[in-house]
Amino acid sequence: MIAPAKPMAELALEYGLKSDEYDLIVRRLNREPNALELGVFSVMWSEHCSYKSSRKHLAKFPTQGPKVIQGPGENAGVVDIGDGQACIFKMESHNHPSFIEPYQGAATGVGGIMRDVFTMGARPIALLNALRFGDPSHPKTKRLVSGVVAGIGGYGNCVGVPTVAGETNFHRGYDGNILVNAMCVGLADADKIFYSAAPAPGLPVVYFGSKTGRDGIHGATMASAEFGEDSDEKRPTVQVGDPFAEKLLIEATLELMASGAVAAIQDMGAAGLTSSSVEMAGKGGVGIELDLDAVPQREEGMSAYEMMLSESQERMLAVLKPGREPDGRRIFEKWGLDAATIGHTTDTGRIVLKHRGQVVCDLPLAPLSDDAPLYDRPYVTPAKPPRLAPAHIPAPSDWNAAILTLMSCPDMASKRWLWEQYDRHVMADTLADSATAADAGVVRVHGARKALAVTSDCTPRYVQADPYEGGKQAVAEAWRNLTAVGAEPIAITDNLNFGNPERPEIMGQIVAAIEGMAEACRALDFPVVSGNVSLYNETNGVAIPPTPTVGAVGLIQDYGRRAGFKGLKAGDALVLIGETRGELGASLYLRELQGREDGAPPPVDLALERRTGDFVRGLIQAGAASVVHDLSDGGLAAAAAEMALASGVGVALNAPARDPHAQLFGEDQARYLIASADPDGLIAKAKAAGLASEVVGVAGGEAFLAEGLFNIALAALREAHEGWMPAYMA
Amino acid sequence: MKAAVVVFPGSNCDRDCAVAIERSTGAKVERVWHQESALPSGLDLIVLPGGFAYGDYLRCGAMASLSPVMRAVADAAERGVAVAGICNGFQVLCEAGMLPGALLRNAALKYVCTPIDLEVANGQTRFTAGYAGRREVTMTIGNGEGNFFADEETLDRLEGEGQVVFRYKANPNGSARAIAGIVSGRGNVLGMMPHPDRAFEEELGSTDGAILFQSVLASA
Amino acid sequence: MKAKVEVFLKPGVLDVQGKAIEGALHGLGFGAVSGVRVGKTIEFELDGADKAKAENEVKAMCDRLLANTVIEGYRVDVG
Amino acid sequence: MKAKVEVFLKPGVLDVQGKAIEGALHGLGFGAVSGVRVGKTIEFELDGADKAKAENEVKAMCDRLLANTVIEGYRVDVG
Ligand SMILES: Nc1ncnc2c1ncn2[C@@H]1O[C@H](COP(=O)(O)OP(=O)(O)O)[C@@H](O)[C@H]1O
Ligand SMILES: [Mg+2]
Repeated sequence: MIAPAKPMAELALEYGLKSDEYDLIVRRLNREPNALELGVFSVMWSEHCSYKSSRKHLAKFPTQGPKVIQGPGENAGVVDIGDGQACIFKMESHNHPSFIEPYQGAATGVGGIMRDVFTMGARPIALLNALRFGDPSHPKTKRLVSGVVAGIGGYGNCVGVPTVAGETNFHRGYDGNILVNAMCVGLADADKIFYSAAPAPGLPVVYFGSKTGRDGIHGATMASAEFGEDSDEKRPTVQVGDPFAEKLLIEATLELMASGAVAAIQDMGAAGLTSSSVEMAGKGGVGIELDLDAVPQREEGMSAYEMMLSESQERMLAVLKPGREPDGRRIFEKWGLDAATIGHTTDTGRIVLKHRGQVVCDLPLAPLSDDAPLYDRPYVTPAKPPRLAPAHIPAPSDWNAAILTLMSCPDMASKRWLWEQYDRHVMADTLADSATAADAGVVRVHGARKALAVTSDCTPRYVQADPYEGGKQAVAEAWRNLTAVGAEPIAITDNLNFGNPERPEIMGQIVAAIEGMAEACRALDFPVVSGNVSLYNETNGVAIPPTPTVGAVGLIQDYGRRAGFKGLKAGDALVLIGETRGELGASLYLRELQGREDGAPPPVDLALERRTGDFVRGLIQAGAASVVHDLSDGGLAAAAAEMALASGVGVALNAPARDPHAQLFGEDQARYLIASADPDGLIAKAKAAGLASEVVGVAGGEAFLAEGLFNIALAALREAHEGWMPAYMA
Repeated sequence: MKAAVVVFPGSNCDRDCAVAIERSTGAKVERVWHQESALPSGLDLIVLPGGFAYGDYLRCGAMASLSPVMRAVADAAERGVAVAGICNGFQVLCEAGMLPGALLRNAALKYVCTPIDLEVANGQTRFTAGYAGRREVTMTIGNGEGNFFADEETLDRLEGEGQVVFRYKANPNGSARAIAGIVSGRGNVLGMMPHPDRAFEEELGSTDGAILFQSVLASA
Repeated sequence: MKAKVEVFLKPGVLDVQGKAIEGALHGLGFGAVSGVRVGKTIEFELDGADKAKAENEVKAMCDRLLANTVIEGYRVDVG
Repeated sequence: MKAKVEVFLKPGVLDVQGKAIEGALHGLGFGAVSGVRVGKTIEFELDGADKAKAENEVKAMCDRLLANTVIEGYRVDVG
């Protein structure tokens, strides 16, 4: 228990503010803040809301482009997809909550990212998730996997948005800090996009959704005697998601928007009512006054502090146009949502909160956002690891075993066990999902011939080895995966997951990864339109592998012209487009078969990447290729094996004359494998485009083989690839 | 031809059902909010769609089965109008007592979403006549509580009277006697866990759902 | 008044959750466990003072909503 | 011996089911109902005769499997 007379400066530290940050607050206000005001500052100036460690470097991302309608800074990014339609998307992390309570943590992560998207007027049409767990043998891993997956499915399935793609890695580097990154993609009319800036003073501020409880208020801030009569009753509680409420909230929000009543709208995400009200008023250049007694409350006796910092889920804040409150009431009643007018906008440029008849907070808005600390944290540029020559890496002694080991290792094994728990088909527009054998998920734009391709990518072992190249590679792989299904890549969202930025070596990873990503985005005309930063992912001073997840969206003009990697037919030649030097540094082969994680990751030649991708996409769009797979983890051998398994036909790869292990397992970038009945024609086209290409194998039979190296019955390969995860989770 | 799709709070396949019926039959489809006490007149088909009505809280379909509109649905069924409950809709029909049995948690305790082969156990119903003697169709399922249960006597009766309409080729959820879909004694109320509303175009992997909607409206 | 309703699966109905929990308990080394059955409790406040009337009301709630008597039985406790 | 475990959400944790059930009961005309909370009961047979030992064992089962102690509490009854 802390004495009520506790100095504010001391409380500030407990709230996570630094003492110079506190001094700044006092200078700006010309007085000491009260405890509630301090809480508001601590939230708005937190890493999560202010991006104080990363903001300087995030500015390096290209965020403009002919198709960008709204870049970073709003709830989600918005891009033009033609015909007066827009695609709205964003990715967000729920790492820490998922580690504490995997089901609810993951579920509320999905719920939160959906709200960011429908807040802008979009109907969510696809979900993705990028998951990183600890080593499978770690005692916590299995329970975390099963909880996270059930939570993602439990929420998305109920709301009725298909989960169509994702990625799942396991590495001991995530033992103490798993990553749960969820992405939502939505569809809206380009002229009906909603923003959060309150446009004028004198407008009603309406709260709707679920009631406010004491969910998710930061533990450290709860011990203070100033707030509580009975501290035990007021312990912070884990946020629980209510997907049923979310479904009603989506329908009610979209209906409210369609009614023309909405002037501005914002979901209540992290730091709920505080950040939503501050942002709506701050961005609009107005003021806001709220009467907290009007807030729908789930529990008795909630303090102003609790209401302002509660992270109860499924809540929205809207500024309505004059006289439109009855529209709101009608709609909220229809959908059975709690709702109340809790205040109005003002012309004061201040946020004023009233509770039980008293003004409990009166702050100028400007310092809350404009004066948020901006750090130029010291960093050390990571050293570049050496390139590894094939000759310095042993070839497998038993090739059959090597292939089986690789195809059944946790990162490579089929994730059917998890994605079968996701409804991938609801909305009846899914053309490609996790089960389809395609490099990206594909969902139709409802009622049209066009479709959106979506993917999420990052190869943490590359980023760990060389954050700059790894950052480049994450963007390039996302671009490549969209291309491989025949989509025109449009833009990305990102989720930068790192350790403690106050450590110069971690800050060095952040800076280098951002710079690498930015370079790739520029070279590929692939702007960043939204994103999220998750720092301090470390336990006992050991940080996670740096993991800048890239979520990307592309457009397919005619879904009749698209590709997947199923459909290989006996007699088809496998043509490899791109150059293979045999890059084994930081490769899956090196880690899984040699137990090493050293070396430089494969460099990405962005100009070559672009030329190669444009060529492949052109083939697909012209109807000249429909069975296409990009090469990534595990190189040519893995890609060919996946094509064989998906198609149910064997593949005989040519045994390379030199360094077969480097040729077959090397992870050189900018490569695609295409099935062709006319390989000579295809190779001639590639040559004309100035690209390397060669026939690397032929489809047929019932085995995956390379003469003199390995020969594995397809059934055995399938058993290895499909078997790992169910056996592990059993 | 005219069809209605009931919308409960938490339904999430109502649009899918409406689109599937429109595209496969050209019928006009109205969506009816669960609070309505009357249905549009002249209906040939009423669909209770999939989803998570009331969040599937308490028991799947329990709260939805008490919605005002369900009285009108039961009356229409009495008059012989075709009623199809798909997935969550099947659960609602069982909870409403319009079909026998109940749907329990899947045996593996997990939600499962997968394409699945079905045996057409009775091709003579107004829902399956369009399969014209085909014994096997493909659709997808997506459910966490699709494990059909009824006591032995009821199961014997269902089988004896030809009320079992669809059976799983490979039982995905532990359903008694691999039952995937049943009809009422009069044959005009269908409940099924697989989704015909996700199988109405080649791009979706199957058109067997379209045939189901076509045959029920052809019989009208 | 406080009301408490316990809902449980009827004896003939396979309790898949109970079975799974039993398996998991055995897996954790709790081998002495058998016959696991999982049920639900629904607790709430009820206005009014007449206990007998309240009990009837809660029973009506069970029959109409809280239990599915095809597969479930229930016990009511009001007080 | 018979063991009975009751698992319930800790106070303050949102009970999504309770909220929906309460709404449905009101809709059915049971307006006198408030504060609906839903819990789970797990009942089973336990070999052995030492009651105190059994109680400890069941508590261990709760902590390890039957309850999610981040959001749930439990009561154990052995006899
Ligand atoms: N967490 C997940 N959720 C949904 N789908 C997943 C998840 N993890 C993996 N998948 C699916 O498994 C397949 C293989 O994933 P991955 O190897 O990461 O693909 P790629 O190499 O093309 O990026 C993809 O279809 C992907 O969408
Ligand atoms: Mg790929």
